[in-house]
Amino acid sequence: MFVRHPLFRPLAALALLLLVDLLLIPGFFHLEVKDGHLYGSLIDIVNRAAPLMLAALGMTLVIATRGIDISVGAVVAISGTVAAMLVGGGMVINHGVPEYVSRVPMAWALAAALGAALLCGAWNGLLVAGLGLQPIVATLILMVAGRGLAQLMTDGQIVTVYYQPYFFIGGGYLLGLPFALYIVGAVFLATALLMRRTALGLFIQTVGINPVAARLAGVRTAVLIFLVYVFCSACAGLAGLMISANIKSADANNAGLLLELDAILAVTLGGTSLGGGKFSLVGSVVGALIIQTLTYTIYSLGLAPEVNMVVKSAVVFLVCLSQSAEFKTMWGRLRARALHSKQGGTV
Amino acid sequence: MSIPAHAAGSTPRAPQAAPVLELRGICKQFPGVKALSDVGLRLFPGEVHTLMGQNGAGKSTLIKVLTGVYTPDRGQILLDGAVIRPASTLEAQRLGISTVYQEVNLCPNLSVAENIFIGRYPRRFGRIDWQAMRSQAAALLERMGIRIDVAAPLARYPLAIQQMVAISRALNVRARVLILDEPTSSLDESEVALLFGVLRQLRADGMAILFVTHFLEQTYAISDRITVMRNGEREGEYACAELSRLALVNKMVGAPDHHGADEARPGAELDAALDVGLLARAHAHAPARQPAFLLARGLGRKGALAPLDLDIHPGELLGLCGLLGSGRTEAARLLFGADKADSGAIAIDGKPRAIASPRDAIAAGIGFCSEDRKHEGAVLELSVRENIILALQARGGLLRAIPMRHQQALAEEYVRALGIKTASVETPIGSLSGGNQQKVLLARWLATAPRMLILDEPTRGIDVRAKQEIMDYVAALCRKGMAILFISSELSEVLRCSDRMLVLRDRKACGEFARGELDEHSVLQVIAAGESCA
Amino acid sequence: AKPLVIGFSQVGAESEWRTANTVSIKDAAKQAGVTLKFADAQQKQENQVKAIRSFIAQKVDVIAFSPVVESGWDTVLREAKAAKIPVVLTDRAVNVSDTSLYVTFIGSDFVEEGRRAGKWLLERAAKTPDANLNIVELQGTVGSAPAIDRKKGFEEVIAANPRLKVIRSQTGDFTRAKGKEVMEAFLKAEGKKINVLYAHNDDMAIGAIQAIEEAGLKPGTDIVVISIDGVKGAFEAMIAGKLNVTVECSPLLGPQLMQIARDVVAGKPVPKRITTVEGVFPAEVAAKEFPNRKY
Amino acid sequence: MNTMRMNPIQVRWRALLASPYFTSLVTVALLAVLLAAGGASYPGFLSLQVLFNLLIDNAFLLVIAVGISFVILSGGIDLSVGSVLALSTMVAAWLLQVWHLPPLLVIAVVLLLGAGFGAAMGALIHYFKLQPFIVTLAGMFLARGLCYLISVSSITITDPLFVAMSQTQLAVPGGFVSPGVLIALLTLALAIYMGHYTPFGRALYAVGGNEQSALMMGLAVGRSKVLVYAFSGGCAALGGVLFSFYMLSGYGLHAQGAELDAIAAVVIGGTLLSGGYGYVAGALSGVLVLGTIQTLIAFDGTLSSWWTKIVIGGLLFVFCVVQRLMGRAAA
Ligand SMILES: Nc1ncnc2c1ncn2[C@@H]1O[C@H](COP(=O)(O)OP(=O)(O)OP(=O)(O)O)[C@@H](O)[C@H]1O
Ligand SMILES: Nc1ncnc2c1ncn2[C@@H]1O[C@H](COP(=O)(O)OP(=O)(O)OP(=O)(O)O)[C@@H](O)[C@H]1O
Ligand SMILES: [Mg+2]
Ligand SMILES: [Mg+2]
Repeated sequence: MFVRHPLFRPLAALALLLLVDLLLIPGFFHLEVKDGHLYGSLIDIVNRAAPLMLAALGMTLVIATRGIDISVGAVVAISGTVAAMLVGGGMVINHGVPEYVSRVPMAWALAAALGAALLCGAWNGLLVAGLGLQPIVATLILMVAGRGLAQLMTDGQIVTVYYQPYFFIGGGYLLGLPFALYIVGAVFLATALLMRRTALGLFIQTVGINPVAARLAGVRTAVLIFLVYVFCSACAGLAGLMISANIKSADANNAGLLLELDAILAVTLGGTSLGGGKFSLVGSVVGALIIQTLTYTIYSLGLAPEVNMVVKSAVVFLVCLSQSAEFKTMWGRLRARALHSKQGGTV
Repeated sequence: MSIPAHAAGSTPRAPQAAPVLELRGICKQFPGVKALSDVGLRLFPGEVHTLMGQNGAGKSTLIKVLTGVYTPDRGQILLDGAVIRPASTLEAQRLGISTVYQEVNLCPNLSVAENIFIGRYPRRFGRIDWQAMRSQAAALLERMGIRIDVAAPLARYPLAIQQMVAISRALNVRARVLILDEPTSSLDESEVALLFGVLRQLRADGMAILFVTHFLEQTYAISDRITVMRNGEREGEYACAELSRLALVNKMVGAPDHHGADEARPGAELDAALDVGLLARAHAHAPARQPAFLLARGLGRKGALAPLDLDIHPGELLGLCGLLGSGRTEAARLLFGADKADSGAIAIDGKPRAIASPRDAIAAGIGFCSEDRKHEGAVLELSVRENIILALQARGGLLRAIPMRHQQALAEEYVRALGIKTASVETPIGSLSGGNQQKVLLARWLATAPRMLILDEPTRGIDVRAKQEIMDYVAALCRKGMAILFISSELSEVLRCSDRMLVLRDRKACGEFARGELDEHSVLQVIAAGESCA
Repeated sequence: AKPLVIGFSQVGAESEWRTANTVSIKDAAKQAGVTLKFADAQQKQENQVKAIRSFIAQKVDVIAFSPVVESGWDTVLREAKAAKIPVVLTDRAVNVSDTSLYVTFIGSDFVEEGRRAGKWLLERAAKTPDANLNIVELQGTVGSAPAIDRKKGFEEVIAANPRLKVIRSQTGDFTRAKGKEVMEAFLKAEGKKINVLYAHNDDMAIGAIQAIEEAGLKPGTDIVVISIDGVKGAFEAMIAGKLNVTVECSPLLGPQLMQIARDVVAGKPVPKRITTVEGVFPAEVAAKEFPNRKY
Repeated sequence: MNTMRMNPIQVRWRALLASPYFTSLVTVALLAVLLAAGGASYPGFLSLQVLFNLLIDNAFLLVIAVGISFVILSGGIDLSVGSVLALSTMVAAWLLQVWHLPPLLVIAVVLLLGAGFGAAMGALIHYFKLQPFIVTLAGMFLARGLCYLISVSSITITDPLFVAMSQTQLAVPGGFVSPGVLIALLTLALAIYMGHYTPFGRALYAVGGNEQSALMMGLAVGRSKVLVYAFSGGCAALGGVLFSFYMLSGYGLHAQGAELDAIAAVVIGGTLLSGGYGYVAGALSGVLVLGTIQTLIAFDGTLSSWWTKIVIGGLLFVFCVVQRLMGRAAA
């Protein structure tokens, strides 16, 4: 029964990966308290995975409606840039002593950044739900232009932030755990509750599985699709804040580059089909953790950078195969045949 | 006279030749459901063999096992006495088994002609000969009485046409065994007659035909022998001529065969026993006519429906009559806002009201059960419960989710009321039998307690017994004040049930008749002549 | 006279360095009264080829570009030559069978940059003659010319001292975020064993410095940090004592490019290789240099 | 009925509007508008050679877009094409420069490798019911990774045949094209034939329209799916060969993001990403649209990097919206 659960396989894959780490990387599970917070590889992994988890949460709902959003990376760049520029400040050297100043109150800056992300989402939503463009082209437009906009704001420079409280979002600790984790947790809980307690989950699935039936049953398909893109961008915006706060700067050129691919990968690894319909938020979070654990493992193993990609792809293939019921039956049949022939041999 | 299955071979009426196709001891288990247990079936060359049984009895599953869609858990399939194990429909086709499945399985994006010919195109210089394909397709359809543009994509045509295309496709194969799973569920009598003509000819050529239907008339019109299934088991195999209708129904539902063997054959008596009486009773005390619930004036859409006037009153059952493609479905869709009307106006309760989308219609208290359950109704991966509450929830809005306990209670209530055969209300609707899916969709609209319900072929694929119960249920609702617009390809059903009838012809209204004004014959005359065209 | 028209195909805008390079060229063109046709290749060689073809079609006077990749330029440069348009390379070299296809190459030498970084480390190591120094390296994008060359030059030089050992080398894609992420993993895996960090650019170094601080170590003291480029952020880090040295790789090629273009059009002979004047800036001079930095 | 009362021109016009290729026609018309706008704004833009350059520079993209078209028509996706292209250039360069194999053999090997790579992914997708997106994404990592295993830096190709293919200019009225253009156009023609006149091509449409139905109709769904990925892999490899003609080098960083360009081209060309609807020929118009946008920007020559991106996005937006609105007006 337990093995049948859709989350069993992603979780098993994650466990397997961690087992490999346990065997190959000394001290991988070592945790210590440093400066009043936990410190160790596992903490790094969840910390780095936080933006990806957020992006994957947003992407899950988009995919559930049979859509796709490839502008996530650009939105990350935009929101990080807006926040960093507004919080920003510069370093002034007064008699050889560096001094840091913030430009506008941080709350404003954060609100502006999230506002920009919401605008991006609304734009995507309008193109997909309003005009009926195919999601991939609709979001391609923002993917290309969005990063350009972010670069335009910064003139292509990396905006360094000097304002300490801002760093808390991406690098701070609360009760010994990374603050980013609390943000992800809050978004996850809010989303999960919304899906459970309101009809949103039901409607999203319906729209993903059979949009015609949904419309005839009186579901507001267009509004729903619009909202889903807005939500996805909002998640990406939050992720952008985290990323820029973590590196204490906004890098419009590189922030969130290809994050959309990782997010989609996380969603699919979590067991949600790109064909829309049934989705699993927990699955996507687990998928994101799988990806980050894998990346971290590659770094920790000391592999040459040339083989990174080969290893990564091999693991993705293996994880997928381990999730395939067909593979299991085929494997079982092969083993049965091997056993059979062995017995045949002894007779 | 019923013949025990095992003895069937020894009766004089059994064909002398060996069976082309034989199934022995077939078992098939789905998670939580034993769909088939130890089922046998024999199919002889040159016969039409009808498979009958209630919704969920296992007919479609048996056919899918037979044609390689499912692999049986146990049992054997023999073709010409040799065991076969088709692993796919492709293989079954190669073995000479051609099939029309219950749900129309065609590709909506391809043209009609291509849907008929895909997989066995006419070729010329090694390439597909589109010209030849189109003309051959047109000729094939013509034989079934259908004249349409075969180069247009299939999606453009209504379900009934799609069903005809699916049948044409199956007929086009050089096969020895032809299997038709409820091919007639949305066809009109004239189409059915044409189809039967073709089937008879094929039978004369020695083809073995396995046929599934819920229409007793059709069963008796064409079949040589009948196999009755009940609850995944074979109840028995009978020669058609020796089984009375009532006995057949009793065997399907598992009632004792107390009427005995000397039951008179004519259908009228059965009709009386089955439904007319009940319905007639339902309408005997029809309440006094109230002011119209919905008034439509000049409602039309270019290319789909000429401007139509229509009014419907609370407590009234209005039937829409017409031939295939006469515009009934279009009229229903316009009323419901599923398509946008480009002329005309609608008033609800005497006040003008814009209905531009299904949401508007639902808000105005209208429900619409579409004829195409696969594409416009069922949300296959979702559970029976979710499918039932969908429209109700959509009307309630996003935030006010119906409490889970209430949802379950509601779903269970309808499962009981409509006799939906399902393992639980949490089963995905996709794993229900066709007829049971249809009941779930009906439940979806009943659950919204609409003031007016549009039923487009609501009993499509529903077995005789359940059909009676459902129509009863609907009639009862109607009596309580619901307005009902009823569309069915079974003319007799419409005639029997409706208080008033609107006849459509060529996408135009051509007459309105009160109950009792018309009989089957005169309706056909109206449709054919179109004299009283408005 | 008609103003000189130069078509310039830039790699993209992937880093601050690159942006400074673009700005320098645009400003210089404006000052020199040259009409500049600028095209951004978004990091794709095929886009650069397209841009060069369009420059040929527009009959510009000089074509200049910073090649994304070294190889694969023969055909399009031949077309330029056939159209009698001189070609000037900036920043990165190309690998063509016939060197007459371009007039000159202005730019830094990545291998040399790597060597300089190595030399600085050698000198530093000389101060503590018997200590073993464990180095971790943050490489640029796998396969990119700066990554390959900076690694090569560095390794070449430090081979002279057997006590210098690269214990980990991983790509940080030239970005802060990746630099930080990879450094975090290095720190967990190697811990206090790390003595030196060599980053192929300043951005990765800045990211890594944050990781070092978060691990409770002092960048610049506990771990010596060496990087390349010399962008403003690096100078800030040096002033704060977190970065030990940055090897300059100057993006300010604009004025030189304009001069060369004029010379070429005027028919004056120009050297085949013009190396930009670049320095090595250790932390000690950072505060003094900072006000002079343009990028 | 209604049509009776319309005059013949109206009838023909309505037939055109209703015809399934109307969207494609819109695309072509918009492309013409785009070119005309360029011609009006920039001197030298409308020379024939500029148009030929569009083909020369995008030949490889056209080939991979053709391959991906089929995959998308069948309801799948192939993200690995850019990487397979890069891998093909790498393998070709390596075999030529390090192993000194004859060039024709090298080309054959590369094409087979590409097709094999695609077929393997197709088999995973079909037999193990894996999602095409994940499988081909992993394939994308794998192919790129393999490039670096061969060599981290680029390998210059000096083989005479490749050099000749690179530098030959086939004269056509108004300018010249490269042999790569001919190969790409031939591939396109072959693909159009396949898509329209062969059972394989039609089976792909059926699978894309409704895989379940295609299976029930007795089509060889599994074989078609494996073959279509093999075809796409083969096209990617051919794209790689063209790319190595074009660049005369093998490199792991070649054609980064080309898969997205190809998918965008196919979708802009009117093919539905969900499968079943569209034409292979749309790939050409899509590629030309993207190429024209880039050429416009190169001719403008004043845009900074970010404005380049913004303008590309803006032009894409205008193009797609106009295409969509006109298409919708017809429906
Ligand atoms: N794919 C499936 N998964 C699980 N259960 C199934 C599946 N297909 C059919 N069943 C179950 O098997 C039983 C038999 O279904 P089947 O479709 O054969 O009925 P049927 O006789 O064709 O009914 P109908 O007249 O309504 O078409 C039903 O209880 C149904 O719920
Ligand atoms: N016998 C026929 N010959 C040609 N076209 C037909 C025929 N029957 C239906 N059509 C097509 O069907 C379409 C109209 O279908 P519509 O949905 O209005 O029919 P309907 O009256 O609801 O009948 P049903 O729902 O039983 O199919 C028209 O577009 C027409 O092309
Ligand atoms: Mg059935
Ligand atoms: Mg109808």
